[in-house]
Amino acid sequence: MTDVTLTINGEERSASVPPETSLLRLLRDEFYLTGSKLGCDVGDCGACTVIVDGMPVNACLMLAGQVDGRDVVTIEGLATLEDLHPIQKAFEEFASLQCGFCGPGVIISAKGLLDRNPDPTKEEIKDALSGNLCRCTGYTKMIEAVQDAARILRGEKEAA
Amino acid sequence: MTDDVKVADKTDSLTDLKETDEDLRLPSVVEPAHFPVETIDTEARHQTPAVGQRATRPDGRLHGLGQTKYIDDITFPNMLFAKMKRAGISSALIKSIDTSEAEAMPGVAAVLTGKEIPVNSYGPSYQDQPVLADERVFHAGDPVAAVAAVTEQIAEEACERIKVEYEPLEPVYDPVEAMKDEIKVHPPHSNIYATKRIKKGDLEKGFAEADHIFEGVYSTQMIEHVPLEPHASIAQWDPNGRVTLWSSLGRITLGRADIARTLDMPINKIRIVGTIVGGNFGGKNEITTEPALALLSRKTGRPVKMVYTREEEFIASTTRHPFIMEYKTGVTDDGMITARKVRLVLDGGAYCSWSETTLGKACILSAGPYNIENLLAEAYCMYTNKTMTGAMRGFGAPQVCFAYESQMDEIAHKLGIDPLELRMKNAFHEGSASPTGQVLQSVVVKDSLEKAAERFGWKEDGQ
Amino acid sequence: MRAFDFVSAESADQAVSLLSEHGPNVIVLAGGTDILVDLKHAKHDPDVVVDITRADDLKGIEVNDEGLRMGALVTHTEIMDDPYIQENFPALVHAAHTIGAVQTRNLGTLGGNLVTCVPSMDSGPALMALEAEVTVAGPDGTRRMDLEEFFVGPRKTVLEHNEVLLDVIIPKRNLGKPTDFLKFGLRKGQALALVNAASALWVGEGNTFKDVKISLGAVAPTVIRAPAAEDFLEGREITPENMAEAGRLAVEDAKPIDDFRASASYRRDLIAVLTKRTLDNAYRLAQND
Amino acid sequence: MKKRGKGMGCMWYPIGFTVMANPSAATVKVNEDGTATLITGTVETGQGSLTVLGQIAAEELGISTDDVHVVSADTDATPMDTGAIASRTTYVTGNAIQLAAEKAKNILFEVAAPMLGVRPNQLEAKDRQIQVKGFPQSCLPIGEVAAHAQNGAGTPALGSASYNPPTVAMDPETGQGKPFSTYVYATQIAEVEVDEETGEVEVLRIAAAHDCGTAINPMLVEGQIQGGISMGVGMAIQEEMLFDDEGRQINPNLTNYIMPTSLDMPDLEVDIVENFDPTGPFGAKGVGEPTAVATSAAICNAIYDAVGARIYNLPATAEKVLAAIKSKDRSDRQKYLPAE
Repeated sequence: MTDVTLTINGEERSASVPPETSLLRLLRDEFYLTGSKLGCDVGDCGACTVIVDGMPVNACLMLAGQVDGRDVVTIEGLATLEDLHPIQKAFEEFASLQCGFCGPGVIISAKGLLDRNPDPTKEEIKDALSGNLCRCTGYTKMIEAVQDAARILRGEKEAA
Repeated sequence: MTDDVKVADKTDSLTDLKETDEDLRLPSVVEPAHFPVETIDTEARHQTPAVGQRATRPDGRLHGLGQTKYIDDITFPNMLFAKMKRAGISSALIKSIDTSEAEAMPGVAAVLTGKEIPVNSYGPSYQDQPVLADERVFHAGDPVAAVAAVTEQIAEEACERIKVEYEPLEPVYDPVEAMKDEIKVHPPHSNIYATKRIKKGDLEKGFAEADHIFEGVYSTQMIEHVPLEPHASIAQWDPNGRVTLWSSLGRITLGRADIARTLDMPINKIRIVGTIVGGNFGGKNEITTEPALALLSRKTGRPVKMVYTREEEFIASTTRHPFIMEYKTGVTDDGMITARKVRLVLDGGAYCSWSETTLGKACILSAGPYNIENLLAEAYCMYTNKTMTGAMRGFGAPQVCFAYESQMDEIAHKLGIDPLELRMKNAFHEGSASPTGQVLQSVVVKDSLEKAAERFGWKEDGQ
Repeated sequence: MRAFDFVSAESADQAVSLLSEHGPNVIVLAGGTDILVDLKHAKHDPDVVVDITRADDLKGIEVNDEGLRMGALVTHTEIMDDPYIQENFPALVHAAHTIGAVQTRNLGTLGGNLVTCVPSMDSGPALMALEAEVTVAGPDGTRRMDLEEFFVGPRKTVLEHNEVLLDVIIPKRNLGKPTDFLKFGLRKGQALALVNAASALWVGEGNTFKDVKISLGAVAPTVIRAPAAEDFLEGREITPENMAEAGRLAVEDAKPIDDFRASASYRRDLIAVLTKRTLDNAYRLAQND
Repeated sequence: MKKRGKGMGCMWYPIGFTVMANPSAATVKVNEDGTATLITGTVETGQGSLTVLGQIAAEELGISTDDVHVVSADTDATPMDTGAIASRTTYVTGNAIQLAAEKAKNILFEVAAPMLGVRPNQLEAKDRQIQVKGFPQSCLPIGEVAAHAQNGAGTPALGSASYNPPTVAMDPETGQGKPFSTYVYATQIAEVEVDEETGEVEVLRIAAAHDCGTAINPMLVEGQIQGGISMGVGMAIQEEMLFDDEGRQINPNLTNYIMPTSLDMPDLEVDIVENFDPTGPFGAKGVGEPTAVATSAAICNAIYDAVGARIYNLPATAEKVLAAIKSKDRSDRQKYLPAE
């Protein structure tokens, strides 16, 4: 078994898992953080996107052993007990999600973008979301929501 | 050099596993997730009148938080995981299935084959699809056995150890070839398993009135729904002989009847719980693994979950019908359609599924939203040894629309009439009679043409 | 995934000794964007997976006496974000940007892309056009070679089971050499290349082609150079006609195949077009300097 | 090198099953405080149907969307529903819900009438009140009426109903009949840019005008249209399941089955055509499937407009478009049907 200790959403967590356990399985099966979804398991769909050391990655493409000692943020780490994250709020207001299965991954990708680039162009948003396949929405309302959340995060617009 | 490196233990091989949780690589830690208790609501949800409001979705908030529980997010104590062995051969007789090696594997709780299924066939129109193929394989994605084990990994390896002996049969893949009925997919039945015909007016007279005749053959491809959530179900058989299925099925009432039929059980002993489905588009409108999971749960006394892999989503679920479409249309010099003749051939794949519905809708819609007095539309659906086709967003309409609207465009260009104007001339109006003679109400084809043209700026750059 | 052992290396040396110790049925894991997929599809069944993502000596981008050195573990995102590369090698930025999507570019490494050695790799052509060299470390020390020598065939490099790729170096003489890379895929996002091409050139006296290097991907068992096209251009005047002719000659240098993504014939059309366009773009870059 | 073109696709599409019965049943309960619970056997498959159905129940009861909680999709507890198929949920399930809510509302009217000193048919439910038509000052909060209905009159306000779209069987020879209760209509117009040397098609923008009768929730209707168009774009230029000579799929994965990413989507300009269908709940019809119908035709017609090449065989991949540009004839129509 592989022993891992890592920070997930700000809290230290440990587990002992088979070496072939992916980060996605670690999150879902060991920590019951099921917000990260398994859609293809090979890095095509982006439904499992999480942030590792500040960068959005496919959790299905990392082994648990690789994240030992690292910092992981999942969709469950965005909202506080008091409030939604501005991106989550915008996605709700714009009805950016339909079936919602791709949603956690998309929102994490959007967070990864806005953390690094607070004022992205529409093309940059499209680029940032191109690793997240969505079959329901045509992406349009997602892009609008990311633009809106960016305005709120930049302080140009009051949160609803 | 390597002394200070921690090397993880590897259990030698799965065959040597002991039946302990650690050796079977089971999860050990449970942690709760967080969610916000206070959020701000959007106004539209609280306003009256309710209709017409841009109200937000309560499920939308859960989606964004990662709190929506799709089937794969649901876990029960002692739950087993199922996998299915797929044929990989498109047409064959099954001579034998040897499951002994799989059954002997540590961690394997049960193996199921088609012979154990009370009524091994299902389908919304014709019951031509086996839950698990037992005598014959009709397409390469057919399942031939199912395994329930303590982990997916073990179930998968057990599937590899199931030995199936096949006697290959000659397959047919091309729907036009299949029309000849020389190689039958479901003998003794004809490959042409559904036909439809719409006839209106006098076709010969209509073509005689035309100044121009346009003919074309159009074809479309096989398409997968690609819901982001793969098909998933959990079955739990209880001591009262009832079974509960948590399923990504999009039509639970009719699905329950299908399951009752395959299990030969009263309907009231079956409960289906639908959660939020992670994308359907017509692809989750019939049962798939549910009867097999129910029986695996009965065999083991434990809840059994199965989630399709992305590959199974392609090879073992329904798809959009490829169409071959022959169009012949008569038009006057000023662009009025006088007659249209349509022949459609649908590649129906290995099983009927929703093909009959697709065929019917395609045939009815095939002339387009236009007033055509003289019309003949004929459609045929063919069995082939390919992945089954079924319901998909539009039931044949996108295919015929590609054909009729491509031909409208050819007519417009040939006659030098603006494509918008050509459509406006021929489009249905309130009270138009449809190809089936139905008087149409709330018809706004022309409004949609004008509105889209205005929004696009169709007339702005000259044409 | 089948069961395997997992072990992490903290340095290139340690990686080499771990590989020697556990070999030969071992697999080196870096970005994992290809390896994990193969493991899940049981294309590999290794006894041990050696994770090298903690080996800091395989990281970093720097300009030194030899030229531009990029550690094997440099991610595609790091290449895109590097100010020096942005300034001097927009083709490398573009090539990195065409790989997968953000998530895979954050994980995937330059070394991994080269070592996996699929013919359609996106990192190869621009580097090869820039005459990049690679350093390989093994139990007996390091060796240096041209990128072309490193590639052996589809999914096969010169690496032995106990060797790792250390770094990639663009030689000093080519720093800032005008280079362009173009990729043609089946869609705009997350595309695999049907054909990709790169051209690097200097403008010689009298507006002529000088030291032209053309490289093509996905049109032969490995990424290749296009010598016939290069030889034709060398010393000739820079004209659209000559660029188009080089495109035609590049087709002869390639051996594209028919597969479900595209026919060989269509790939040949693309080779001609992409070669011509990369030459044209590289020339424009040269003019802007 | 790159040429632009525009093309349109126009379509009609029916709501519900072809002739075959496809009923829905529903139960609406008004709680003692005037909120309501809707019980339906349909399944939320992403469209937002539960929100829309809640809006229909709310409208009939004169309360807000948030006042209605929707219980769905449990065969032990929820009534029969044909399910999320055939663009039927808003229309068929919606009609059943409106009828069920009306029954519950009539109980409230019966209870409120003597309280307000009028006849039940003089009442209407509006803005969370039961009020006298034409004299809104005379009113009672719906919660007060509901509480009294349950705890005073002993007639809790609930209603159950079902709906099946009326059809007429089709003649087997001629197909004449009324296979569907109603249809929707739409037009999509695409602008594309085609690279003449590679055949690559970039869809730049699509304007779409869709009829769905009354848009119960315009925001969700827009979402359906945008999503349907993305499927249409895939069908038009990218997606295809491929098989080898032995009937096995070649590309059963998302690496090689090419569907649109965010970078492949054009700008979308969506309009909802104003309409009212008297047979639908509050004039609504449906919108799910029709959104994916006209896109591929519009795109291929735009390709023709740009480069004069007609695509007869989807998808219009770059390779096919280049071949069509080179030949500019109908040589790609390889598949003819055998003579009758």
